[in-house]
Amino acid sequence: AHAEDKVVVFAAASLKDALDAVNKACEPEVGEAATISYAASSALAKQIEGGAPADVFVSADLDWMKYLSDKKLTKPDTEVKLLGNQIVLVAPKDSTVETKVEKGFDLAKLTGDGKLAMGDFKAVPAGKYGKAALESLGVWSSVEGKVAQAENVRAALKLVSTGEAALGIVYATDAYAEKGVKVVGTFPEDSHPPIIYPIAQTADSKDKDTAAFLKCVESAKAAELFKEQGFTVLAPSN
Amino acid sequence: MNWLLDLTPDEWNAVRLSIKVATVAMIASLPPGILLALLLARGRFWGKTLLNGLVHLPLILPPVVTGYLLLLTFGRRGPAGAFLAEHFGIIFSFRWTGAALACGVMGFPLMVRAIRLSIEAVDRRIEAAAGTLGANPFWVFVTITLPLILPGLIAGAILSFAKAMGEFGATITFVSNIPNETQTLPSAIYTFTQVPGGDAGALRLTLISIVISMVALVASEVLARRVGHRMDIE
Amino acid sequence: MNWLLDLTPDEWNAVRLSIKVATVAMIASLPPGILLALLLARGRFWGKTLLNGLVHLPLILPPVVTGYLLLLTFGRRGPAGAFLAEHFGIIFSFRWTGAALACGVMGFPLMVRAIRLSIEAVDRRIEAAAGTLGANPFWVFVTITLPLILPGLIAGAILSFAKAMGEFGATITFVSNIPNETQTLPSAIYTFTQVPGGDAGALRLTLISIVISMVALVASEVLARRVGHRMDIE
Amino acid sequence: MTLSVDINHRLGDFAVEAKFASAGRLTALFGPSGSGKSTLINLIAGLIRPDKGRIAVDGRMLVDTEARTFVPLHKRRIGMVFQDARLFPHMSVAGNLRYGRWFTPASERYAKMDAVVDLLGIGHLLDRRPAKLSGGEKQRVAIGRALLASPKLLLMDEPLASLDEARKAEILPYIERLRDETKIPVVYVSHSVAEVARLASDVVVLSQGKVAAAGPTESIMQRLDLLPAEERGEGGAVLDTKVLRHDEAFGMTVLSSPAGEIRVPKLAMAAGAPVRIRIRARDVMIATERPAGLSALNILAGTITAVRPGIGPTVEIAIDCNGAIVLARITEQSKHTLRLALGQQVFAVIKTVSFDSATTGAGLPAEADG
Amino acid sequence: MTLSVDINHRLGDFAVEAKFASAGRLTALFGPSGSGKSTLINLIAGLIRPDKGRIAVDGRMLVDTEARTFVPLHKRRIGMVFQDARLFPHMSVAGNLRYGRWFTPASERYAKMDAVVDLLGIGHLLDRRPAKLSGGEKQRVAIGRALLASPKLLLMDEPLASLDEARKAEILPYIERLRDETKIPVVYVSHSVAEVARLASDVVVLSQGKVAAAGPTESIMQRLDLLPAEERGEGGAVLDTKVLRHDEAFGMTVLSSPAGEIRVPKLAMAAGAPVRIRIRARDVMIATERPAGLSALNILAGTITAVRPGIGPTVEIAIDCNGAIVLARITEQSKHTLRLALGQQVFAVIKTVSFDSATTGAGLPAEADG
Ligand SMILES: Nc1ncnc2c1ncn2[C@@H]1O[C@H](COP(=O)(O)OP(=O)(O)OP(=O)(O)O)[C@@H](O)[C@H]1O
Ligand SMILES: Nc1ncnc2c1ncn2[C@@H]1O[C@H](COP(=O)(O)OP(=O)(O)OP(=O)(O)O)[C@@H](O)[C@H]1O
Ligand SMILES: [Mg+2]
Ligand SMILES: [Mg+2]
Repeated sequence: AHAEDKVVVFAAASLKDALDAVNKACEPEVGEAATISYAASSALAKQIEGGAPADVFVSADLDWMKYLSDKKLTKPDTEVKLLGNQIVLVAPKDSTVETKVEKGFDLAKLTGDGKLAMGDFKAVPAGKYGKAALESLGVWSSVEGKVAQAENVRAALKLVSTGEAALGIVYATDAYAEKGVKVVGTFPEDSHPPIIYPIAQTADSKDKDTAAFLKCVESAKAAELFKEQGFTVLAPSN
Repeated sequence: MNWLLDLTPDEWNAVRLSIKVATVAMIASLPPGILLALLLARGRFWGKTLLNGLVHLPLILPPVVTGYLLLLTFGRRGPAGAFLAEHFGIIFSFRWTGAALACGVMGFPLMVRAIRLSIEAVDRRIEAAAGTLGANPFWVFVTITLPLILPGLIAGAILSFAKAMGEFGATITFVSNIPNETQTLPSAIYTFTQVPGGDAGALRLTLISIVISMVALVASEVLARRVGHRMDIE
Repeated sequence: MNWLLDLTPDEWNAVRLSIKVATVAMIASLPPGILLALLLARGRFWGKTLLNGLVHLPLILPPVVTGYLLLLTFGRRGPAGAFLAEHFGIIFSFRWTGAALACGVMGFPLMVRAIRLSIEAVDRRIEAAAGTLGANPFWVFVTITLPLILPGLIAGAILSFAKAMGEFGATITFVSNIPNETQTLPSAIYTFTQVPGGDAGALRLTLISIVISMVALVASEVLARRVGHRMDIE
Repeated sequence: MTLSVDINHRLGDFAVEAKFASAGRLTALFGPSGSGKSTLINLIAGLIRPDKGRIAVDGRMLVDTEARTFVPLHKRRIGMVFQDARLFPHMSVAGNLRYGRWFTPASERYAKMDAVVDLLGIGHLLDRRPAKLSGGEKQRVAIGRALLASPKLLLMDEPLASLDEARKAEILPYIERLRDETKIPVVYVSHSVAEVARLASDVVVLSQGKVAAAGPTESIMQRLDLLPAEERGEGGAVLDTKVLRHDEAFGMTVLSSPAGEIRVPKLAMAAGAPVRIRIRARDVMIATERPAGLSALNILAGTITAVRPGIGPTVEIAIDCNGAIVLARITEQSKHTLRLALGQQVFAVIKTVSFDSATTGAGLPAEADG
Repeated sequence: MTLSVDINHRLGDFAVEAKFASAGRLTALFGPSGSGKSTLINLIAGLIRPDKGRIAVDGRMLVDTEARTFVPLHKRRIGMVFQDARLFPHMSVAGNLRYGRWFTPASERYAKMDAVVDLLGIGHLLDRRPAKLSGGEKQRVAIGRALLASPKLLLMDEPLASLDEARKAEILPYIERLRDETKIPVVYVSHSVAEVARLASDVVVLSQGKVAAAGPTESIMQRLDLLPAEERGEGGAVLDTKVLRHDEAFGMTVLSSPAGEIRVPKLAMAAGAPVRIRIRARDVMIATERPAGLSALNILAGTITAVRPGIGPTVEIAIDCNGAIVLARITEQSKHTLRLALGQQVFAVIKTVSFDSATTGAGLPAEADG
C-alpha cells in the first residue's frame, strides 16, 4: 500500500517505542496502522514546511510546533499537549556519586574533571530544559565549561553509559531503560519549563482517518501505553 | 545467523529499499559522473574551478545542510521539484526516488574523483592512435577511454554504492524516514538508536548493512581485477 | 562581506578549530593511507578482502554508528583509548584530537581509494627500471612510485580535508560538541539548524565552510596541475 | 600523389621549418635522430596543429592556418605506424588489427585480414594481449593495424627499426606492392639508406628541422654528400631496369638497362616487369681494361664524367654507361695508380651477389615516375 | 667474464630452454623477432624469476632455483638498456642520468657524466622531460642512464635499433672501449649481424626460445647457414689483425694479417694496435689470375678449401690465405665459368672501401680472446 493511503505521522524520534505501541493498538479503530516517520523535530518541521505528505506532527518541544503554527501549517484547533516527561541526572552504573538535585547543589564538584553530558542546549529540547533547570538551581555558571553537548539526548546518554562523561542530564524515559546508567536524581518540576510533546494535524492533511487516529492517540488506551514507557500523559483522556 | 535475519517486515523493507536506493543512485550517477569527470580532467573552460567546487559541495557541507538544500530545491515546493513534477512527472519529495537522489548526490564527489583520476592516467597517445584509425572523438571515448578507465569507473561506482548504504543525514532531512517508502537501513538504524534498548536492533541492521556492502565490495574487486588482468598496461 | 565575517568568538573558534582538525586529520591519515593503499593495490595476502572491507567501513556505516564505535574503542574506557592514554598520554575523548580522529577515520576510505587508484595506474616497468639501477624497493617507492602517484595523493588529501570540513555525525557522537575544544563548523551549523529561525546563522557558517574548502580545493588543483605538467607521461 | 608541405612549427627550442613538394608515390623522410622526422609526420597526420603553414595531399588541403582549415585527425583516412607501437592495451591483437575496419566504409576496404596477418607472421598471436608480445611483434601488429584501416595515405615512422633483416625482407615487398598496386601514397620515415633507396620515389632529407634536400630518389642517392658519412657506403646509382629473361640453369635473372645487361640473382618477376636496382658505389670497382678470370659477372663499359672527392681517402667517380650513370667509390690510391681522368673509357665491375633484397626491388611502373 | 646460463622458463605458450656458457667479454644474443632474446636478458637481469635453472656471472650465482638462490634485481649491479627506453617521466634527462649514481658506492663509479653526455650528444637535452624527446633521443638517454650507474654487468636490449647510422658509428666505439678498457662484461641483444660481428666476442644464436648455436664470433660468423637468409650478405670472415703502418699520402692504414697486408681507410689507431675486420663474403671476388688495372687494392692469394652451396644461385667458397680463412660468395655461374675446384690456387679481391665502420672495429686485445 502506498503511504498516501494511510495516515502519515511525523514524530520526534524519542517517541518511537511508545508511539509504535499505540499505533498498533489503534489499528482497529483507525482501520489501518498509520505510517510513522521518526526524525529530529527540526527536520520534520522543515519537511512539513517543504510540503511533506504528513497528516500529523508530534514534536519533542513546543518551539517547532509553534514554528509551524505560525506559518499556518497546522490546524490550530487540533493542537494538543499530548505528553510530558521529566529530566534526570544520571551517572555511569559503577559511579559512586550521590546527591540530591536541589537549589545550589554542588554539581561542579560532583562532575570533577569529567564532563556533564546533555543534549545541545541551544538546539536539543532535553538540552534546553537541562540548561534552564541548572540555571534556576543556580549551578549553571559553575558547570558551563564542563558541559559536553550531544547531538541528541540519546547520544548524551551513551556518553554517560560508556563512562565517557561523569554525569549527564537526560529524559527519565531514556534513563529507566538504559542499563549502563543509574539515576542520581530527578530535576524538580518547577526548575524548568514543562516538558511537553505537542501533537497537531497538519494544514494540508486530507486523510479522513486522521481524526480517528488523533482521537485514539489521545484515548485512555493510548495513555496506558505511554505511561508504560515512562511518559506522563497531559491530554485529557476521553 | 537466525537472529540476524529475524527481521520485521518494515526492516525487510528497509533492507530492500536500501539496496534499491543504493543501486539506483549508483547507476544514475554514472553518466553524469563520467561526463563531469571528463570535463574536469580534460576541459579547459571558464568556470571550471566553480564546477569543481560545486561537485565537491556535498562532501564539504554537513549532510543535514545538503538535505535541506535538496528539500528547498527538489521538494514539492522547490523550483526544480515543481518543474520536474509538472513537466516530467518526476517526484522526488518523500519518495524513494528522493532517497536515491540524496544518496546519489552525497556519493557524487567520490565517484567523480575516482573516475577523474582514472581519466587523467589514460595515455593520450593511445587515444591519438585510435584517432588516426578513423575513430572520431566519441568513438575514441567509447572504445578506448572508457575501457581503459573501467577500474576507476568500478571504484567510483562502489564508492557511490557504499556511501549510499551509509548515507543518512541528507536522506532523512530531505525525504524523512517513512517506512516502506523512504526508510533506508541507516534511517532505520537511526530510529533504533533513538529509543531505549534499541542497540540490539541497531547492531543487527548495521551488520546486515555491512554484509550487503561487503558483497558489493568483493564483487567490485573481482570485477576490477578481471578488467585489470585483461589489459595489463602494454 | 561584513555580515559574513561578523562572527561571535565561539564561531571564530569553530572556524579555527575546523581548519585545524581538517588539516591534522588529512596529514595524519596520509602515512597510513599510503601504506594501506599500497597493501591493497599490490599486496597478496590472506585477509586482504577483510582489510579492504574494514577500510570502507566508515563509508558504509551511518556516521553515528562510526561515532559510537570510536567511542567504544578510543573512549576513556575503550581498550585502545585506555592503552593510548596510559602508555603515550594520548587522549581523544572530548578533545580536538578526537575530532581529528573521527574526521580522519571518516575520510580514510576516500583517501585510500584515490591513492590506490593512482598506484594501480603506475607503470611497473618504470619501477623495474629503477631496480636495475640499484634502487632497493624502498628507494624505488620513494623516488619513483611516490612522485608518480602525487596527483592521486593530492586528490586523496583534498578529499580527506573536504570530508573533514563537512563531517559531523561521527565527530559529535564521539567527542560531543564542546565550544573551543570539539565544536567544529559542522557542529555549530547543526546547532543552528535545530533552532527555529537559525537558518541565517547556519547559512553564514556554511558559506564560511564553503569558502575555506574552495580555497583548499583550488590550491590542490593548482598543485596537481603543476605536478602533472612536470611529468606528462613519457 | 602530390604532397605539398610548407610549415612552421615550434616545440620548445626546436623549430620545424619545412617547405617541400613531392609528387612521388613513396616519400621518404630521412635524417638523423632529432632532426624532426616524427614531428613532420605528426603534422601531416594531424596529431599536431602547426603554428603556421599549409599541408596538402593530392590537392586536398589538410591544414591551412591562414584559411583556418584543419581537417581533424579521424577524417584524414591515414594509416599511421608510430615509432612506439601504441597498441591498445585492452584489446587482443585481433582486436587491435580489426579496429580500423569499423571506421572504413565497406566499399573502401582493400586490405585483407588474412593476407596481412600472414605477411606479418602474427597469426599465432591473435588472441594475445599487447603486453605479452615481444618488441618486434608489437611493431608488426602496429603495421598490420595501420594497413587494415585501408588508409588513403600511409604514414610510417621507422616501422622496421626493431625488426630483424629476415622480417624486413618479407615486409618490404609488401610495402612496394602497396605502393604500386593500390597506389596508396606513403610517407616513410627511416634512417636507413637501404630502405629509402629501395622504397622511395622521392626523398626529403631533414636536418635540424629544415629541409636539406628534396627530390627524386635517383638524384638524392647520387649525391653522396647529402648522406650521413656512415651511410655513404649504401649510397649509389639507382637504375630503373626491366626483366629481360631468366637464366634457369644458374638461377639468374638478366635485366636490361641502358648501360647494358645486368645479371642479378633470380627474381620472381615476369619478363618485361620493371625492376629498380641500386648499385652501391662501394660495390663498384673500376678496371681500365676488361677484366678476365674474375668472378664478377657484370662489367659495364662507360666514360668517366665526374670525379668528386669522397669522405676520407676516397673519391667518387661517375661513369656514364650509355646514358645511365653508375657511381663508384674507390680509394685515392687506386685513382692514382690507375691514372683515372675525366673522359677516360673504363669498365665498372659489379658482383652479381651484391644485388640482394636490400638493393633490388620491384620497380616503379614507368607512368608513375617523376 | 664467464656467463653461464641453464634455464627453463615458460611464458604462456612460449618456453625458453637455454643452456650455454660464454667466456667472452661481450656476448651477443642474436635471433629473429620473438625468439626469446628479451626474455633471456630479463632473466639475467633478475626481472623475471625462472621456473627452473641456474644463472651465474663470473662465478657469482645469481639464480639457482634448486638452491633457492635469487639475488634481487637491485643487488646485481647491472646496467640495463631496455628495448623501450623506460625513462622516468617525472625526472629531467639529467635526473634520469644521475639516478644510478645514488646507489653506486663512490669508489666504484667509473662512468663520467660529462664524457657520457658528450658521447651520446645529449648535452642540450639535460633539462628536458622525457616526454619531449624524440625516439632516438630517448634511447640515447637510456643508454647513458645505464652506463652512469657504473654497472658491473651491462645488459643491452637492441640499444641502437632506433638510431641512425651516424649515431651508431659514434656509440659503437664507446661500447668497444667499455668492453676493452673497463672490462665490464656486456650482454648485447641485436638482430644486426654487422653489430654482432663488430662487437661480440661470443655469439648465442636463439631460435624459438632455444639455443641454435653458441660460440666465439669468428666461428659463428663463418657459418653463414646460421645467419638468417637476408643477413648472409653481412656474414663472412672475421680476422684479427694489427696496425702495421699508416700511408699518410693516400690516407690509408695497412694492416698485417696472416693472409697478407690489407689496406683499409685510415684508422685512428697506433701502430701495433689490434684491429678486428670483417670481410663480408659478398664483398669478396675471386680471380683465377692476379688482376691488373683494377681499382681493388687488396688481393690475397690462397687455396680453395671448401665450396658450399649458398642460398639462391650462389656458392660460398672458403679460401685459406696462409691460415686465415676468407669467405667469398659468388654465383654458380661464376664458379662454373672460372671452373673453381677444391685445392685450386686463387686470388681473393677485396675493395678497400668495403671496409667501413660497420666492418672495422677495435680488436680484442689478445689475452682476452677465446
Ligand atoms: N607474458 C607473456 N606471455 C606469453 N608469451 C609471451 C609473454 N611475453 C613474451 N611472450 C612471447 O615470448 C616470445 C619471446 O619474447 P621476447 O620478448 O623474448 O622476444 P625477442 O627475441 O626479444 O623479440 P624482439 O626482437 O621482437 O624484441 C615471443 O614470441 C612473445 O610473444
Ligand atoms: N614537446 C617538445 N618540446 C620541445 N622539444 C621537443 C618536443 N618534442 C620533440 N622535441 C624536439 O624536437 C626535435 C625533433 O623531434 P622528432 O621526434 O621529430 O625527431 P626525429 O627526427 O623523429 O628523431 P628520431 O629519429 O630520434 O625519432 C628533437 O630534437 C626533440 O628533442
Ligand atoms: Mg622520431
Ligand atoms: Mg625483444
